[in-house]
Amino acid sequence: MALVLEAPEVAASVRPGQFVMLTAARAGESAPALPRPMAIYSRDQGAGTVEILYGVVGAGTERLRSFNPGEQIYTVGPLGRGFEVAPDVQTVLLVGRGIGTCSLTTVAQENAERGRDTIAVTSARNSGALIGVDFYRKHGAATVHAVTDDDGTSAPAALIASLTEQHDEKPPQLILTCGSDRLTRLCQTLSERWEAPMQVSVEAHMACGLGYCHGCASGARSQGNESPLICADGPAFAWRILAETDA
Amino acid sequence: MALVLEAPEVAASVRPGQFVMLTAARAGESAPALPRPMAIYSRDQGAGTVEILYGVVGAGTERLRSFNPGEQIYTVGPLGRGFEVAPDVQTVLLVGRGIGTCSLTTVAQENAERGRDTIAVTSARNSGALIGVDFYRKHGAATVHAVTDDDGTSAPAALIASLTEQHDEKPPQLILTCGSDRLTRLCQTLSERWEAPMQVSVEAHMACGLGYCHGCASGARSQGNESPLICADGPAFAWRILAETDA
Amino acid sequence: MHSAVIDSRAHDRDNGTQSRPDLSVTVGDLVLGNPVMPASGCFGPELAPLIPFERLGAVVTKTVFARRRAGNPAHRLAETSHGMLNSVGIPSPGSDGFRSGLLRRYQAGGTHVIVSIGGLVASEYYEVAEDLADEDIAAFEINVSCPNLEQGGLAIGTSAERVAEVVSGIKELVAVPLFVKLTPTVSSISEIARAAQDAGAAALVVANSFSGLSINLRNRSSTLGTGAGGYTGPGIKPLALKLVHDAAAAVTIPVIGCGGISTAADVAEFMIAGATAVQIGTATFTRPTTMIEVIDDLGPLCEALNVRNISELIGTMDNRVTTGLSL
Amino acid sequence: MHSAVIDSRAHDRDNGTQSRPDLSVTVGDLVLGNPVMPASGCFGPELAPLIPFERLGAVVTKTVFARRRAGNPAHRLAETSHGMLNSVGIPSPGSDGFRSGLLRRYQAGGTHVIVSIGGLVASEYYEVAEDLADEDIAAFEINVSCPNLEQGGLAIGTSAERVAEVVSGIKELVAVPLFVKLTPTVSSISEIARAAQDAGAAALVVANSFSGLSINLRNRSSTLGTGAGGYTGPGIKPLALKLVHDAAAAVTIPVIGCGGISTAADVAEFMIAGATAVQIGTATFTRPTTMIEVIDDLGPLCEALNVRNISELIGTMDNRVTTGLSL
Ligand SMILES: Cc1cc2nc3c(=O)[nH]c(=O)nc-3n(C[C@H](O)[C@H](O)[C@H](O)COP(=O)(O)OP(=O)(O)OC[C@H]3O[C@@H](n4cnc5c(N)ncnc54)[C@H](O)[C@@H]3O)c2cc1C
Ligand SMILES: Cc1cc2nc3c(=O)[nH]c(=O)nc-3n(C[C@H](O)[C@H](O)[C@H](O)COP(=O)(O)OP(=O)(O)OC[C@H]3O[C@@H](n4cnc5c(N)ncnc54)[C@H](O)[C@@H]3O)c2cc1C
Ligand SMILES: Cc1cc2nc3c(=O)[nH]c(=O)nc-3n(C[C@H](O)[C@H](O)[C@H](O)COP(=O)(O)O)c2cc1C
Ligand SMILES: Cc1cc2nc3c(=O)[nH]c(=O)nc-3n(C[C@H](O)[C@H](O)[C@H](O)COP(=O)(O)O)c2cc1C
Ligand code: FES
Ligand code: FES
Repeated sequence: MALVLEAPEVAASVRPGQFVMLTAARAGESAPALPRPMAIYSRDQGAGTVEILYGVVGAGTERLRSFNPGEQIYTVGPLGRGFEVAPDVQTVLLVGRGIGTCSLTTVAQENAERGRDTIAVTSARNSGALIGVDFYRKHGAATVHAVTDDDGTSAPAALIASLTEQHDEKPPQLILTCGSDRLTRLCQTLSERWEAPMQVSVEAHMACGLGYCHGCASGARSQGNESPLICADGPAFAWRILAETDA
Repeated sequence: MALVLEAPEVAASVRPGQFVMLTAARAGESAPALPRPMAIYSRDQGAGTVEILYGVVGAGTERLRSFNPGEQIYTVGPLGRGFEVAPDVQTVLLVGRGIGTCSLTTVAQENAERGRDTIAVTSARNSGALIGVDFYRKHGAATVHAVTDDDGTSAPAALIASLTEQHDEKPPQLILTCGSDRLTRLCQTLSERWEAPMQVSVEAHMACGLGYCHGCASGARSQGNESPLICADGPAFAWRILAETDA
Repeated sequence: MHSAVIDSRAHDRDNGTQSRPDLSVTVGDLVLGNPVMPASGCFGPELAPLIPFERLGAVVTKTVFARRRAGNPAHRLAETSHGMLNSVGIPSPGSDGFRSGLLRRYQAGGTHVIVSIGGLVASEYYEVAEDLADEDIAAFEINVSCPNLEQGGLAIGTSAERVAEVVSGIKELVAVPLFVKLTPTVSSISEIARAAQDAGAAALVVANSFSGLSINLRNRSSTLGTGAGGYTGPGIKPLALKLVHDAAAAVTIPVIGCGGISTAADVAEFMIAGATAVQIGTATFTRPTTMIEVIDDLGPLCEALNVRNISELIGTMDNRVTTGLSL
Repeated sequence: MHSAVIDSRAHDRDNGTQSRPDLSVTVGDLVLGNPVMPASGCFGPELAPLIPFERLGAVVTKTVFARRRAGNPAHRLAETSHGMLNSVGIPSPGSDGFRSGLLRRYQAGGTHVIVSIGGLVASEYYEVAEDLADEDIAAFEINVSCPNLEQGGLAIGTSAERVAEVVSGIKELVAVPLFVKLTPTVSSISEIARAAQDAGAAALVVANSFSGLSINLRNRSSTLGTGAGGYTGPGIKPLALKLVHDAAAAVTIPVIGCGGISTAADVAEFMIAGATAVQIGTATFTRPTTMIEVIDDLGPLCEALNVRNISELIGTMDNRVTTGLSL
């Protein structure tokens, strides 16, 4: 499902990897109580719009689906810290799985604008569930690896083989991933192999999205210290930080 | 607002003054928690349908309005004890106010079927809110008094004057009323004047409509004895019973 | 009365599968065909035209007092956005009136009859229990949430000592198994649950309605005739589930869950939290056939949850903290 | 951070009427511009781009502990059909970290700052109160619902004696007015309310979140990392309203209502039940501008209810039984 929001301020200022909080309850309604964090799939600064893709999973997205064109939807954003692309990066590898790809697509959009190259991997259960293939192509991705469970191409061994074969010669300088623990581990392998830093966008249940409710942290990092807030310190993290946290 | 329900069993068996419980929550929903009692405005035994009229007041009727033609609505009925018309009654006076008129209209329908005469009073704030005028005429009412607050005709003094003037000569043998305490008192005066028994249909907040939740009773009648259950012992009561209860 | 349910849901279920999951559960000495029974006060023989009683795990009567009671003034019911409030006040025909009237109609239903009993003083509980002890009754459900006149109106159920006193008092007098329906508004349900068990309860029902209030802004009065009332329905489910979990963890006797249940998934949640069976109240008002629909849905749900016997769910809540790789 | 609220509701209200109802209320020595303030833990300086803080009656900080705390493992949040559950576990920067960081940002907001304080043992309450006593703070809100290590994890707020002890202990040490935020899961809120008043509380906040549970059927575990959590939001409104009514009837100090409030009508209900002011928690998550919208709606609501000063509503609930002629 897709929502195109007329949101000029968001479209103008959103950085790749940031998100918005969408309130699925209409004015006057009190349920669903919590707004839903949603990545920006694409933005059109000229038109002042941003596009959100979502899969219908539970009460929140079920409700989102009921919104009609022209209706107002309570939206706060852009929020969070997005991906950081150092000035000297020329090629970025994007590795997304399922709906997680939505956090990566605006990186390709920005790459195109800034003359950087994109290598994209989009993975899904089957070809019908693949997200972003056309979008990546349209936004100038040098290579798009569309892999699925159905044809076996998404299996880590197969995928790593084809990625190393194609890109070992001229590897990317940055790896960004979202949507799958298995792919995160695969990216870690590639990150070590290519000595390319890696960033991961992670999900968490959120209430405020702004950093005051402390609902999105995963607990303690070290004695008495709270782990990072996914909404405000992330959702994009350098892999190193994550690894420390995962204790 | 009107709802026409395809409900052959209800249409075949409902007696004037009975009601149904309509569940405004759709299957799988838990709110509104309580079903709503609704009078049968008219029935068409041939078509197997009954018609319900309602005013949008709160959450329940707000929700009823959202049902679309063809949708199923959870309905239990017919319920309660309706009006009792003794065999020797030839003329019935029906006195309804606002939506309360909906409890009386099927009496006129039955009167027409059984060759009894109907005198109808329908009262409302203004002419736009009047209910049943055409219905009563169509179902052979001898006289239809349509009275409103706007033109002053609904004022008890004015109404009693015009009713006694027109019907003192050949008064009705039964008076049925619903929808207004003021009209109930007016009917009481007429009942005494004409020595015609009187029945009132009363409302109460209901949960079961069947007689087991005891939610619709008004409290104690005499020491230790519960007052009648509106849903099962009524909603139509002989005026005498009500007067006793009102302690 | 003729009753027509204009809704296909209750009727066109698939009941023709081969080896269906076993829905039976055991509460003390009682074997129930399935874990679903009505909550006291939210059910009556008047439902017979709509519900095949023999399909229910058991039926539970409205609370019976020794003496006749008229109940509270109107309004006795109010809807809230997430449930309802009631201040019915437990009108009762008294034990004599109950025995000769309603009890016979419950007994005709073809399933276990659990009789809820109450009292305004401890001795009234003993009286009603003795009055009905020789009847064909599967269990007494002791409603300890009645306002107690000896305690300034506070329910017996708010004190472990008084619960123990009333339960053991009844136990001395009658041989009928005793279920104790606990009061939810307490600081520690575990303490009261243990007290009831130690006093001889065969099972616990957790819990009763919660004390709530709603106000009509126009006349600045309670929407109920008596001020506050019992809050029930979906809004209390998370509260009741927590109480069930805590009570079940505190005792070895079976716990019957009650509060906000309206679906088969709710039943599974309560059983996983520790309940052996459940009671459904408010949801029967919303749709009188709810209990039957829930029972129909339990089989497929067991299959989806991979259990052959529904009793395999009881008390299997896993409290391990789940942390994934991505934090 | 750039924030865009794409919803006209918060902006295009009519604010240009002539003699508007007076929304101010007095809580102890504190005069609030209007009765609306955030609930602890459901608000932060991070909201500044979305909410003009100076329009709030006051701001309330998340509970501060004397020492740094990390909080609970994930998941810390779960939605229910009528509200939410949280087990955030009150992470805290400790009083030093708070003073040098968050406190300054709250103080920049231009309205009263109420600092919520907590502790795992009684002495921690004393410590944090003393640490912050010299700051420019309108009041301390004592959160007595923290699990107390000296009482086997049971909250201080469940015992009148322990509440009295902690409140009078703090009172001896600091001059800052003390609000006491009561725990809802008690048999008699009146008793605890009186104990807090007698120990020197300037006002009460009624109440905190309710203990609740929800279960994920797929893995049979709590939807929260720690098992049970605090149930908040619209589903608890009838419960909180009843507690406010009872607490206000038991004391002479002001009561601040809290629990499930999301509209101006809710505010009026709580004030009629006895509250002098209110706190809004979960509804701020649903729509961050809720408090401002509610404040905007209070004027017109006062007019509809025929009061010139909103304080005329306080404690005016009419408990007379309403019986009409037709029964
Ligand atoms: C930074 C970020 C970006 C996201 N971007 C997208 C996107 O572009 N498209 C999309 O479809 N989804 C996205 N999600 C997940 C989205 O917020 C929903 O939670 C998810 O779609 C679940 O659907 P639901 O709300 O209908 O589920 P429900 O069952 O209604 O959710 C119940 C509760 O669990 C929480 N929850 C459930 N699943 C998740 C999850 N995976 N992540 C976080 N919270 C969850 C919900 O927020 C809610 O509080 C994103 C999440 C985060 C944190
Ligand atoms: C026997 C009987 C017949 C009725 N027939 C009709 C009819 O034909 N058309 C019609 O529009 N209404 C009828 N009503 C009233 C109807 O049941 C609704 O309660 C009323 O329309 C209020 O609307 P609501 O449910 O949207 O109000 P809400 O504000 O949603 O109601 C809240 C609660 O109050 C109860 N309640 C509110 N007003 C009344 C009332 N006047 N009577 C009983 N309960 C009430 C509701 O049942 C519900 O429990 C009848 C009531 C009874 C008892
Ligand atoms: C109208 C009504 C009447 C009730 N009467 C009784 C009663 O007589 N005895 C009792 O123990 N509980 C009584 N209850 C409480 C229910 O048995 C049940 O504990 C409560 O409603 C919670 O379950 P629910 O959320 O499924 O309704 C009554 C509840 C309602 C709504
Ligand atoms: C995420 C979250 C965090 C909370 N943190 C605190 C806290 O630190 N201290 C406290 O006293 N109450 C805390 N509360 C409880 C709220 O202050 C409030 O009492 C409760 O949410 C009920 O109000 P509501 O229904 O308007 O949310 C918290 C509630 C939530 C939902
Ligand atoms: S979602 Fe509230 S702090 Fe992150
Ligand atoms: S509505 Fe249940 S007894 Fe009348």
